[in-house]
Amino acid sequence: MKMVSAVIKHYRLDEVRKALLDAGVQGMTIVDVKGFGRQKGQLEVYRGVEYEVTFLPKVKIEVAVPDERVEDVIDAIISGARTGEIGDGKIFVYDLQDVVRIRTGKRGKEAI
Amino acid sequence: MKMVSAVIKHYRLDEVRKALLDAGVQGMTIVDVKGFGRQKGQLEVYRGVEYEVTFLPKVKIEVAVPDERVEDVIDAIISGARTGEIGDGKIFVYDLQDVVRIRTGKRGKEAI
Amino acid sequence: MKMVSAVIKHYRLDEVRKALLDAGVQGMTIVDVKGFGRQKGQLEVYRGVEYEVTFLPKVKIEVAVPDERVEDVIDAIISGARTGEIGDGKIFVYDLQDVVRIRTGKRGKEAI
Amino acid sequence: MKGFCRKIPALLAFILTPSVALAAEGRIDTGDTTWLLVSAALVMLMTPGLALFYGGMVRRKNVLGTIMHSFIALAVITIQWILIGYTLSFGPDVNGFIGSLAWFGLKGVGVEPSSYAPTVPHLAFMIYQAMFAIITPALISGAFAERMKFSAYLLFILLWATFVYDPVAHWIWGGGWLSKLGVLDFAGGIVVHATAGVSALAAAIIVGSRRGYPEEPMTPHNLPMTVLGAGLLWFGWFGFNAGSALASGGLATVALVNTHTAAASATLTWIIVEWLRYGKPTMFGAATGCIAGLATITPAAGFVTPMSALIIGIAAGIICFMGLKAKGKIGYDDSLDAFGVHGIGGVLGTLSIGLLATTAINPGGANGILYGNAHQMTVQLIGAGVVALYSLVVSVIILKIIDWTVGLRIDEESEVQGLDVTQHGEEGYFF
Amino acid sequence: MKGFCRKIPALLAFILTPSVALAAEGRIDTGDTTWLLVSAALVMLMTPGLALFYGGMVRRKNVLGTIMHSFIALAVITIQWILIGYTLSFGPDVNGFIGSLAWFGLKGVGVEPSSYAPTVPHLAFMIYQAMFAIITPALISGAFAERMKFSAYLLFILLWATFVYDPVAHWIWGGGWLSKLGVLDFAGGIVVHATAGVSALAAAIIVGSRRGYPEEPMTPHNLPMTVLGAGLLWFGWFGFNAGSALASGGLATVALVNTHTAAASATLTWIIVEWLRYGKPTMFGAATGCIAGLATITPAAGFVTPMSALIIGIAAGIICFMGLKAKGKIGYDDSLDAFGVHGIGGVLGTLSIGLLATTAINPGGANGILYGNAHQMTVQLIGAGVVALYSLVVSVIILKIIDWTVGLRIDEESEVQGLDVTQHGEEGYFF
Amino acid sequence: MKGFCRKIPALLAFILTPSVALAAEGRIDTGDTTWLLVSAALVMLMTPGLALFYGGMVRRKNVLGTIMHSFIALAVITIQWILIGYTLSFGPDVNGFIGSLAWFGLKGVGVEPSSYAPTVPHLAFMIYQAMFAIITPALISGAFAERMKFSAYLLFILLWATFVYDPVAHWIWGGGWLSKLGVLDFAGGIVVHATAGVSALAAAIIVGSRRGYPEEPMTPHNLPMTVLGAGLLWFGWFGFNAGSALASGGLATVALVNTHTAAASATLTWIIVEWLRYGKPTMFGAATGCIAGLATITPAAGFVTPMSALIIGIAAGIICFMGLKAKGKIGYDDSLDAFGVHGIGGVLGTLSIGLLATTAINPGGANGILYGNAHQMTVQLIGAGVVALYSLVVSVIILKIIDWTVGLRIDEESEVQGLDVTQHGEEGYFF
Ligand SMILES: Nc1ncnc2c1ncn2[C@@H]1O[C@H](COP(=O)(O)OP(=O)(O)O)[C@@H](O)[C@H]1O
Ligand SMILES: Nc1ncnc2c1ncn2[C@@H]1O[C@H](COP(=O)(O)OP(=O)(O)O)[C@@H](O)[C@H]1O
Ligand SMILES: Nc1ncnc2c1ncn2[C@@H]1O[C@H](COP(=O)(O)OP(=O)(O)O)[C@@H](O)[C@H]1O
Repeated sequence: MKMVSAVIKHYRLDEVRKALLDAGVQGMTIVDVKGFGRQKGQLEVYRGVEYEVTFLPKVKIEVAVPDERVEDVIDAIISGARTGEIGDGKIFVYDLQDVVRIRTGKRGKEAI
Repeated sequence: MKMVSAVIKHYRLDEVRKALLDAGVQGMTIVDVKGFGRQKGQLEVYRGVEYEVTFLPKVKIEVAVPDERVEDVIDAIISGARTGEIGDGKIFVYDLQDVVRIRTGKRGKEAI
Repeated sequence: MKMVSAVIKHYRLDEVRKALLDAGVQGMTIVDVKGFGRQKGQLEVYRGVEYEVTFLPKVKIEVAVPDERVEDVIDAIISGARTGEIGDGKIFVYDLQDVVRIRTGKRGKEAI
Repeated sequence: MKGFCRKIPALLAFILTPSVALAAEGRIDTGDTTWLLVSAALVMLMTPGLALFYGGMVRRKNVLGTIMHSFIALAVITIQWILIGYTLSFGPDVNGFIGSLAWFGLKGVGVEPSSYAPTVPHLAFMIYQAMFAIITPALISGAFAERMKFSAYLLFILLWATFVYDPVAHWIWGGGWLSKLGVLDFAGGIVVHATAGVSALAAAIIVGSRRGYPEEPMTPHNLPMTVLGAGLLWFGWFGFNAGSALASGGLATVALVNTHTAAASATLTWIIVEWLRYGKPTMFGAATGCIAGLATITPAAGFVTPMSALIIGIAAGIICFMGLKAKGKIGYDDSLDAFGVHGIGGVLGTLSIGLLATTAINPGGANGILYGNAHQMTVQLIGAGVVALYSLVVSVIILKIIDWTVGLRIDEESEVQGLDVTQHGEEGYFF
Repeated sequence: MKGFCRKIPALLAFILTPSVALAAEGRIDTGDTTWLLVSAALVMLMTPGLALFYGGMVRRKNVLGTIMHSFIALAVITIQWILIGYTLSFGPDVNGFIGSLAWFGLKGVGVEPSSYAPTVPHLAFMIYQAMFAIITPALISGAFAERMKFSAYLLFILLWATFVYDPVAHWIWGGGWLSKLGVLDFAGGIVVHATAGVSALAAAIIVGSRRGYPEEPMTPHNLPMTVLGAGLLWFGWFGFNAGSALASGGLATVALVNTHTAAASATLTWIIVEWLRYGKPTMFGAATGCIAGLATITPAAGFVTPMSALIIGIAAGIICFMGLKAKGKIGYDDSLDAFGVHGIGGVLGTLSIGLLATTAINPGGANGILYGNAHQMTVQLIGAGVVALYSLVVSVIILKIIDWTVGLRIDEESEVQGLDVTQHGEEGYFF
Repeated sequence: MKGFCRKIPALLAFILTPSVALAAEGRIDTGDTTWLLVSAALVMLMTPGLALFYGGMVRRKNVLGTIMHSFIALAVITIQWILIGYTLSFGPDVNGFIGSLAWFGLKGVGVEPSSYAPTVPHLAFMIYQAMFAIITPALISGAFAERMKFSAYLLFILLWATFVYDPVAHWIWGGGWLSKLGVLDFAGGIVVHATAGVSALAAAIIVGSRRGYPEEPMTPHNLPMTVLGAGLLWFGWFGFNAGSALASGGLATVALVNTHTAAASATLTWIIVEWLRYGKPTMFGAATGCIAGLATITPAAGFVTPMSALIIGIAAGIICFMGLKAKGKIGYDDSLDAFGVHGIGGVLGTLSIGLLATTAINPGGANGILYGNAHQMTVQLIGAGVVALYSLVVSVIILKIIDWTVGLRIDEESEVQGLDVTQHGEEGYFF
């Protein structure tokens, strides 16, 4: 199993969620994050004091999937998140050693 | 070493924390997340406009453990988080390549 | 590729960010977390009711790097985050199976 | 339906008949009227203030439901008051127990001054009193915060206003039997705070503790919001207490000075007690202390000297603080301390009159023990005791009836999810 | 430059000449003056209240930009008003259409009472009216929240105040042609709410929908903030409506009672309708309902009985609720329902005068249909209709001109990032 | 102990003796009294307003500690004022330097009007002035936000109120030597803002910069809270300035109009300057600008024409903006700009009297340079200069003494963790 994690723009979340549902994903977890990369932050001035705000608000999605679904999920995320502009974000794929469904105690693929 | 990560209900956090302490865990990190899975969100109506709120608030726990403690930790989380109702959450286990304690610079198992 | 993740004190973030930039890192993601370890929380009393606040606010940094840069990045984080006091935090290193840049679709090392 | 249609003309006639007439404004004093209208506005603001005061104390998932408890009282009780509450409370006396229905729907309540306040329009007195009737049941809501069914709450405040507040207001302010006995209550130590506080205690016990109480931490989710609420309450309380002079001038001034003084000394006392007891003075404690001081000075504001007010504030700080600890010991979950602050403060203030009142401040009042008159203390004890008992009994009956019919509490799963989502289908924050 | 320098002495002379003189205060009533000054303060507070009311409803990234829309109106319109707005609205009448420039820069406006309010200083009347002129354009800002260029907004409110608000205020309150026709508007159902509401509709359509509307969820980011705003608005509205009696006493009292009553009944009605329609009563609905009730009673507050106010509130709750649904059906994005609440409420209230007004409440008013006078309804219809049309046409012209010159909207990328960062270079929260 | 017990009867006698008597209310004007009571309430609200204004500007971890600085002043200074502050400031004059202790504990301060305000109860004047004494030290707290020990803070405000505020209030308002010299200060440009501002500068330097200043970003954690605070301050400032007429009527009206006008023009000026200087107008700038305008018009509000007020506001916007930049250049950490806004604004407004005052507005005032009287400017310069110097010296002494005894600052680790947890053992938000 793999954990596919993606940092995307907030306003693309809804599209990405729909694309993932269409791709058959049945659950996901999101968290508000901040980040920078190619896309830089902006200068903000508070009462004449200038602060460089380096980090832009983003949202991180995490989807656990069986190995064979990884490519579909990546495609779904790209299709939902891409605007072609800088700051569209990144996808990171991790190996998952195990998954446990707390309610049932079931493990592995069927717990996803 | 492994990173055991679990998405659980907020109000179980205290039980889970206690169970983990009892299981000998000495540290953990938590973060507020939102998620959906079997448990669906609800319809919310703001001034007559209906929004489907898909994501429910959850909390994610991360506990780094030596390989041999993984099962104990999983058991502890389940014992603290299970209510038997839908939405109890999931545990994800990742492989950890290395751990570093910043204060001392120590690495590996003893840094956990 | 590796994902280097570090839980540090909020007020060290700026130093760590600078150290990472100096080390050539071109992007990172941060998220507010809470944690405990050696450093314990404090007792807080609200209207005479005592609550033990176990979790202290921390910030988690995630930096994806090619394998050969891992040590540099760890050193940079340590140099920025260490105060020598308890609660300085920890670094966790995960293996990254893949990285995708959403905007271009590019994958692997060059997508970082 | 037919019958109803036939009644429409009569209904229309009733609604349209202007009970209000603009004649003979001669006796109306513009300064006094302005003071009472401003005071009404100030007391009105206390209810949103209370909403925020309470709203900040609960967990995030219950913020809107808690705010709603206060806010909706503005709607429900206003209408109850205009239709029947005012006439039950202040209408022509029936055997000292209740006002008659003569002023149903404000019939006969116009701009002519009333005997209650001879220099302001009767309607001004009516609306000023309305604001008291509104905030009183809202105070109770702190006792069962985070777990009450919304429909049950609506029913509760409607019945409570009608069967507890209105009679008690009549007994003490509407020319009823307790006022004839000589019970003094300048701005509502008995009528507002004791009734609400004692009923809150009953409600906390009958509704039961919150799920997870007291093991699970239930820290306030937004204390700055609570402080804002406290600030608005303090501000509005000037209208509450000094407005109760029902005219501008010396008495209103004394009441305002006493109000501010007691709030200040209770605030300081509270944080000192906290400091000694727990090692740290808290902002939450300061906010709590000021409300305790304000509630406690309320009945006495127009009867005592400013130096006595200072002492009443100190007593409020110490005794309400101890009162709050009681719930931990006895084990009921008065979640936001409606009894601990308002019940205890209201009774304490009522008794302080028996000790510290002086006719030099208010010739219409009485002297207390320290001014050589032990009798007043007896009277105050009777007043507070009777009303506390009455509020307790009637509240228990009302709560039990609601519990047997619609049910008082939300179910466990809803409590876990919170009032906002389950009772109102909305969330406080999207951050 | 030379020319300008030569003008400085004249300018100085103008600025320094005290139009204000302290003579002959004999006729000034201290109670009335206090009431008007307090009312001015209360109405002033409504603008920060509106800022929070609206600010809580938008997405987090637009909170400061939205608050700014209201806040900056305090600055811009105050200055416009003092220089030209007041004289255009209330200065000596020119053909029933506009005030002359005789009182430019408050020339001749001093502490002597004016004919508008014979017992208070003229300047008190002036500043009280200023607060109305300020909040009216701010109300419109709800229609195009989350997407308007800040520079365009500044231009818009300046032009709108001058070309819509000032003339209409003159027509109805400044002795202009509609007042001669007998149109009644106690506190601004036409002058404030209808003008703002209709212009809001025009603006929502011309500016266009928000990016992603209506698919993307755009839930309010901070409803407790919105409730706080509603509370401050309700409080301030006592000054708005009861202050419009321009004196303390019976009429002010009736207006205050009516205001509170209608707010309460609209609030309750709103949540009942929601409950029936969607299964749950919401806090957001209660807050919306009270504002609908307050806007609707505004024109009628000094002309009807409290029981009529109760009914007007109920009507407001039902009809504004339905009005809000319209935007979904028709498809424009009046983001914070400035038209749905203020436009519909203002017109509804204006017409309610034609139905329910009675000279028994206000001999200076008129009777409505139910009191045997059908004529007043015609007059009210004309008043509301003419002003609605005028506001619509002039607003469209102003908006189009701005769009062609500086442009109304921020670009797509800015809209995604939010007003706060792109228009003001700052963020609301660092949590 | 024995000795103390023997003293109890005397103490009791003191506390119980009603200094207040209700006789001879003949001269009391209800309209004026209402105005002063309302103004007192408005000024009281400014302190919670300031708490939020400052509270929003700090980092999240210090929100409660910062709010507490203002809130606790309500408690501490009220008691100080009632016991000794009022008599030191306004009691019978001793050599032009200080009030005698004759009115200790409000002895002899009753409902009879005083010479300060001949148409309102003496106690009303007393409590109105109390609100000024409360907010002044709270203003200073902005200078050392996020790093002051709470015990040190309590000590500081107590000493500062007694040794700086009370004497200076006496010199200028209590019949002291500066008032005899002819120094004019309508509502506290010198007494409130200059004293607080200059002391703030001293405190910022002596307490030292915040850890990490200026490299580490220290952005405001909740700007909507700051705007709410600014709104409440603006609202309350009507009581502050117009209430200082000490009676309703023309002068109060002019002061209110001037207050509003200067706030508006300073707000607009500030964002224009920002726009030109940094490319973007900010909400934080607008909120800062209005406070600068309000502080600056304070001393002049009852002496100048509205058009002069407009100009004073513009000057405030420009000069306070420049003043804020000073700290960056000079390098002290006046964290929330207590000196930059209040110190500079207070002095600027004080001098503006010397330029723009006219006896046509206030026959009890004087003419300024532009009305042909250069002398007043000299007097104003002396007044501001002497008080600034006095405040500076005494503040330095007080701060140094506290530093040597209990210590001014929290330790480094506490500063990192924040005031809330370390000083008060609580947290602002649990989101
Ligand atoms: N090396 C990295 N490690 C972790 N997160 C990263 C890294 N690079 C980028 N990110 C995350 O991805 C987001 C988008 O990256 P960015 O470079 O701005 O866009 P793009 O990939 O479209 O060029 C960043 O805001 C950051 O949160
Ligand atoms: N495939 C998944 N990937 C990532 N997170 C998931 C996934 N499925 C579920 N989750 C997380 O687990 C939480 C609980 O899952 P849910 O299916 O509702 O409960 P249960 O496991 O008890 O049936 C979700 O809210 C979500 O945060
Ligand atoms: N076993 C663990 N698993 C996950 N996170 C941990 C673990 N131990 C510590 N942490 C995180 O690291 C932070 C710092 O750890 P702590 O032990 O307090 O400091 P130090 O490493 O300097 O002794 C904690 O607050 C927690 O967020």
